[in-house]
Amino acid sequence: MSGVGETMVVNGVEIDDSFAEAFPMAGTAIEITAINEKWALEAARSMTGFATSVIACGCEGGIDRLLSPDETRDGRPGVRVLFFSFDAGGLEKQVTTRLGQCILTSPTSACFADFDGEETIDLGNAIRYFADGWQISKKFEGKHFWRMPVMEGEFLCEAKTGITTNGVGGGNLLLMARSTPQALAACEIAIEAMRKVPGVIMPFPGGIVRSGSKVGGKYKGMMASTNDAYCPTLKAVTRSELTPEIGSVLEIVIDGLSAEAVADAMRVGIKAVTDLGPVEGAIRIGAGNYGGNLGPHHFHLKDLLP
Amino acid sequence: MDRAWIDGQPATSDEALDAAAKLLADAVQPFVGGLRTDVAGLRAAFALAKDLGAIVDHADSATIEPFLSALRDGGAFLAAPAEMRRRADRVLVLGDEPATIGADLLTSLSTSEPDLGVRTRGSGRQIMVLGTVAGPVEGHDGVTRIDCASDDLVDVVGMVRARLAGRPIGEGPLGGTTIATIAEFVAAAGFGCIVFSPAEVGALGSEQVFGLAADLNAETRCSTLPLLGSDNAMGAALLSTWTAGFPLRLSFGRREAEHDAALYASDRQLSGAGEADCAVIVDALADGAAAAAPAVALPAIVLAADPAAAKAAQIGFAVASAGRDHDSILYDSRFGSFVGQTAQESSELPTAAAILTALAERLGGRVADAA
Amino acid sequence: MLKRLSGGHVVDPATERDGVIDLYVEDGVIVDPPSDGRSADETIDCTGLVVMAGAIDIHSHIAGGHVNTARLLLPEWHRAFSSRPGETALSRVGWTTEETGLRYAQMGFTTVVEPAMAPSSALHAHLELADTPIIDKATLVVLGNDDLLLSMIRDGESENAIADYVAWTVASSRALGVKCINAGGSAAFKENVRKFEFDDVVPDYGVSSRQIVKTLQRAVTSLGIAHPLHVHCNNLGVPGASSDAIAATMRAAEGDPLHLAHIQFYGYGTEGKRRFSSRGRDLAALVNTTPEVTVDIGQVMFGQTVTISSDELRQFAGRAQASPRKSVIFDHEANGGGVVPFDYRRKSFHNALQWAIGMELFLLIEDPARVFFTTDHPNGAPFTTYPDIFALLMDRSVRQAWLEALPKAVREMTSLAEIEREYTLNEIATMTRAAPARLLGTADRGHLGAGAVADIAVYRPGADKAAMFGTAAFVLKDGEVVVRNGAVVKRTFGRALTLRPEPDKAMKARLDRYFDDKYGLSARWFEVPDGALGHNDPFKVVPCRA
Amino acid sequence: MSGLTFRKKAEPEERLDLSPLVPARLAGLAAKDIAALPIGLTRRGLVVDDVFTIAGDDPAAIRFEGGSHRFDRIGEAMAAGDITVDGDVGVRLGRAMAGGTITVNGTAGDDAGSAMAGGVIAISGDAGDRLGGPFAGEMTGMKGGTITVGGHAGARAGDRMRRGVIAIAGDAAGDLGSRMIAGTIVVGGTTAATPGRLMKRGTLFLCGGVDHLAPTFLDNGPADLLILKVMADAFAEGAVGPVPFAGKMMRRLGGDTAVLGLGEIFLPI
Repeated sequence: MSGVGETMVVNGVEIDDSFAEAFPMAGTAIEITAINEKWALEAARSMTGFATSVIACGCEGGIDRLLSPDETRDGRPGVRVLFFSFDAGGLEKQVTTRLGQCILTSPTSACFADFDGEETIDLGNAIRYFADGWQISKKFEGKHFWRMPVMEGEFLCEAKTGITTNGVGGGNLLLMARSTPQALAACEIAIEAMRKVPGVIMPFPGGIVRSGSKVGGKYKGMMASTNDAYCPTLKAVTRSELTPEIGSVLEIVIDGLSAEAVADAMRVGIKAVTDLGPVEGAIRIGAGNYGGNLGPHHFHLKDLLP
Repeated sequence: MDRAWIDGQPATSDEALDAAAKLLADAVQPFVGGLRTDVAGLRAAFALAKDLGAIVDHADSATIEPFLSALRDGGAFLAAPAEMRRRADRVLVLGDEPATIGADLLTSLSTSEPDLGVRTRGSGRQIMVLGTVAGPVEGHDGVTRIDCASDDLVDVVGMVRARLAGRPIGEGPLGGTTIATIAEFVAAAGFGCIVFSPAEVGALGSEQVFGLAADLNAETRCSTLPLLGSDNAMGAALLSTWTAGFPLRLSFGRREAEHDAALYASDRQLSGAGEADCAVIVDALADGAAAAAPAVALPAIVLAADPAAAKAAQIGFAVASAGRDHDSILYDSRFGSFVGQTAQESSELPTAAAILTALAERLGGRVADAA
Repeated sequence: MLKRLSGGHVVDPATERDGVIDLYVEDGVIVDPPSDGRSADETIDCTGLVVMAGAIDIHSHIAGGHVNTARLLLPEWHRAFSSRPGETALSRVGWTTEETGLRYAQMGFTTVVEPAMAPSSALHAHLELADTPIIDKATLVVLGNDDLLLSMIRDGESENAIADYVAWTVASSRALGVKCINAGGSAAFKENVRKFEFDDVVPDYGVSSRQIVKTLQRAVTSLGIAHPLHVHCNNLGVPGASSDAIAATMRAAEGDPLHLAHIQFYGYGTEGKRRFSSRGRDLAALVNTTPEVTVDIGQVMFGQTVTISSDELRQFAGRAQASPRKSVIFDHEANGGGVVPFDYRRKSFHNALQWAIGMELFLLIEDPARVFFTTDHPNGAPFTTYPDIFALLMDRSVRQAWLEALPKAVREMTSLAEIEREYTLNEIATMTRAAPARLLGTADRGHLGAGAVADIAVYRPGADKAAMFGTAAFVLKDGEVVVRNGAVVKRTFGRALTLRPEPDKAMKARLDRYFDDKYGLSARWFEVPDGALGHNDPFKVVPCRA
Repeated sequence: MSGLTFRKKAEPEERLDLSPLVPARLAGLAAKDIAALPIGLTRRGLVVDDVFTIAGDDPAAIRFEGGSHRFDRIGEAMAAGDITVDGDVGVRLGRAMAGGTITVNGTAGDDAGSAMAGGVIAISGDAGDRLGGPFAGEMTGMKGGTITVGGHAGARAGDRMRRGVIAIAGDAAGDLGSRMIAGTIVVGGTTAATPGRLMKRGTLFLCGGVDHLAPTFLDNGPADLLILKVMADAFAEGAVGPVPFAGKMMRRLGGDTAVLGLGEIFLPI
């Protein structure tokens, strides 16, 4: 961690002169609809479960936003979910596995592509054989669907969805507070605001990760390990980035379909945290990076000030 | 005896040929049809048609069109009648037309037994008729008939196919048990044979029947004997195919043969609804008129074995009957190919081929080239 | 009228001439230079051109029921059916009888043999041939799956009786020779047998394929028919089994002449992960060491075509690969047959290796007088691909370019790249002129010596062998110039070369009864009547050996 | 530039092959060259000038002022551009077309949209037999694109259809969708006997009911399927326009079990 120069202060909240270092990811969006919002959300939550970190989950996924019936392809309530992975192949494998296990299975669900991209990955194409020969392909008006008879009726699924390889993973904010309740309060208010930004997800539980990590570790085979520089209990015994008054740090990780979307989310988040102020929330905002040599996207906090 | 007429008045052959040549030379779109003649007549007719840039069809090609259509769309299993006589132990006869147009074949099959093949020899022959009449096989040993209307045949064959494949069947013209009986009949054959009339079931129906045979051959042996209403039309279609690449219903208007089974059909052109403005009609067989001779609404040059027909035309020639008055090559469906037929009578009349050739010579090659 | 072809480079292996020589033609035949000083009435300047006898194709399915069925089955390949620019998969093919004759003539071919005429479609085949302009033609009549022959063998009838039956069939059908197609296989298929080896027996007859082939070989020899029995072996195209079948058949020649057709389709092994490999080298070696056999290749070339065969059993099996997916299977008396469209794709491992195997055989069989130039038209490829094949045989760099376009896996399975041989003009002339005339017993052609019919092909030599052989500079047929600069300038009608063995009267009577009793047919229907073909003098009789 | 216009001089006595008059083939041609293009089908050798007066100069937008049932092969193999016909057309309208739009303000003869692969054909009146079908021997009919018919369609519409959409506002004659491989056909009026014969896959919406169905179609009962709404919405917004099954539950039949049996017919409840 480096790059801490002159700090800025907004509404009493210190903002490090640092940057979030993020990486290109393959990303996509799909639309999941169902008979009502409840079941659309059930399906979406199931599909985006265990998708916090690409390292161990194969992808990062989450709900982008709810879709009203007049926005969806079939006129029913829906949810837009996003997925990100290292590359198109990894993305397809995760999305289709989750599609097969979580959407195909979920009552009344349907699945539509929700991203136009030159490159595509399979959706229905990949799972159609579940229908054991009874699957029906329909192509019309430039769209291609698979219809799969299931016990409940018929599962309608678009054949493919577009992807972007210009997605961004690893946008982040480190919110440092005097205590855990304050850190959590800052995070929650930030997440609430950031969720309104289209094209981004915060893949960790509730959008928040407490176990921010550094790359590698002392044990062989560990790709990531605890970010000891930000652990308050190690302030004195490690090369800490924390000042004494900081008692708890939480991180928000952001993935987006574009760098702009990630930047927007971070900006909105910073504003929410600074608006909340240091008394109820965070006293300092930082960002995680690896020195700037690993990821091409550098989101400098000073550029994202409210 | 008069041999040529112009507007019903006797004329010399030369006069009639001159008049015919003039009529054809002045026409925009000649039609060469009828084609009820032997191979020599067909060859001469095709040569004339090429010269004229004519549309060509046979009077009876409607009876073979469903067969040709099904064949070229989906292929077929086809048998020779003589081989089926020796080989087929079970014969499924579809519909009512076989009883008339295939009476000879059915009689031959019902009065003989398979004598070739360990799978078929010695077990006799069973014939199952799906129709309203059994015709010539009525009452023979081994013949059963299941009542079935012509219009229901294609549905029934479809049901049999579904049954054989283990796919479900809905309510149809025949009950499930009967369908099962028919399916069992063909599936258990050592060598099965399906006899049907493509004209009766149509092109799509013929494809259904060919499909049944193809399905059966996955496990056992089966072939089909499509009965064509007109051997003569089939012969003309075959000759047309090697001559022009297409089986009849074609136009030489732009030299290279072009085929359209609807546009160039005889009925359409002769009725005046088509584009032809002048017709050459050859009707030189001994066996009477075409199956369904359409009204000819065009100025016509008629070459007919029946002098009355020739006399009634604008320009007419009485010609010898192919196969009766002179040695001829004719297609014979009993043989499944062309056969030479020796004259039974001698005739002073010219052959259709001779008149057509004389006419082509009068026109002096392709008319368009002269223009 | 005396014509002189002056200054041309005559390549005529039959008369062992290879140099600049003037040729003289009078009354449709080649004559010696006039000794009386008489000058030619017409001189055709052949300076700088290559002069050969008209080429002879010994195995090309150009006429008859199955060929016409292929036309019926595939109207979509007719030029008139395609949208512009008017090219269809087979639009280059001589699809009609007229185009067939013209296109052969343009390449300098003047005699073509239709090799699979069923006795029952002899008249049909001859009608089509009579409508095929310019070229002379001949037919081979098919026996070997017919009830009568199988019954005669089963019943132990005498060789004489069998020869009489063969003689009747040849005479009635106006054939030049006898062909045997998957001997017994079609008959077995009618009994629902789906695989048939050389020593398998036909159910109900107890007669093996080997017995049928040997019986017919003896009959053909005893009748003095010049062309050896023309055999289409069992298991065509089946990896492993095909090469076993042809090896067994070749060994069964036992010192007597035997011709094996389209052997490329039998050069298939089962090595490699795709269980498909080349046995071209082994097969060529076997041909090289079996001097009594002759072979033709049946080269595969890439593109859409249609397979036409009286091997009903194998055509039935081939239906699964039909492209487009439609085919016609015939259950006729005797052989029956099948018409199955096929698309040989350069990118297909199997098809590309088939191509390579054909090339290996062409190049590894040493004696050009025992290997013949065929694609088994249209089975391996349409005959219009011949110019490309000439180029492949004569120019190693052309082969190399083709090889490089093939899938890598194929290049690893063939030794073709290592073969350096390039056919010479003399070898080409041997393979396509001198040798086929000898094989067919037609002494009046295949060479440019005095007395030969004046069927002459004159080519413009050049580095591009495909261009050279694609369009002849001149072609003379019976002494008349029919092609000039690759264009047909005159349409003549060639004759059908036939044998006329005298049929035995008793056999004739027996056959009258047999066809009537057993099939309800008249034996007369199998005959091709003299007046049937609409030309004066439509046949030319080739004598049998004494 | 204004659209290239072919004004009919008089009713032709013979059929005309108008396949040369498509945008790609006229691009770059001078008016006199266009006027000399052969279009006749008889030995007379008619050319464009014999039949049409030419006006305008933009070959990307072609208009025929006045039609005829003998105007054959309009828009054949067209890949882009627009053709409008004010009047009737003959056979093979838009055969093998790959893109662009053909609008016919009149009726069309047989084989309209034969083996078309893309683009839109809109016929305001009736269409003849084998709409969107194959030619004799061809293994597939329509392979893509959209055909709309304002009136009735002749026999065997959609024969061997493999992809694309045919929408017929009026009635469909016999053997609609025979041997269908895939694709969608919508009929607003009634459908004559035995639609879907030998169909392997594909979808027929027979909104005005059917005379007779083969017994190898089995009734799966009423179905309220999302695809109906999704399709109807997409059609309404696209070239097809509003379809009569929008917002309705339909009865779903499967067949033809004589063959593969994976096709479907939707009927009104």
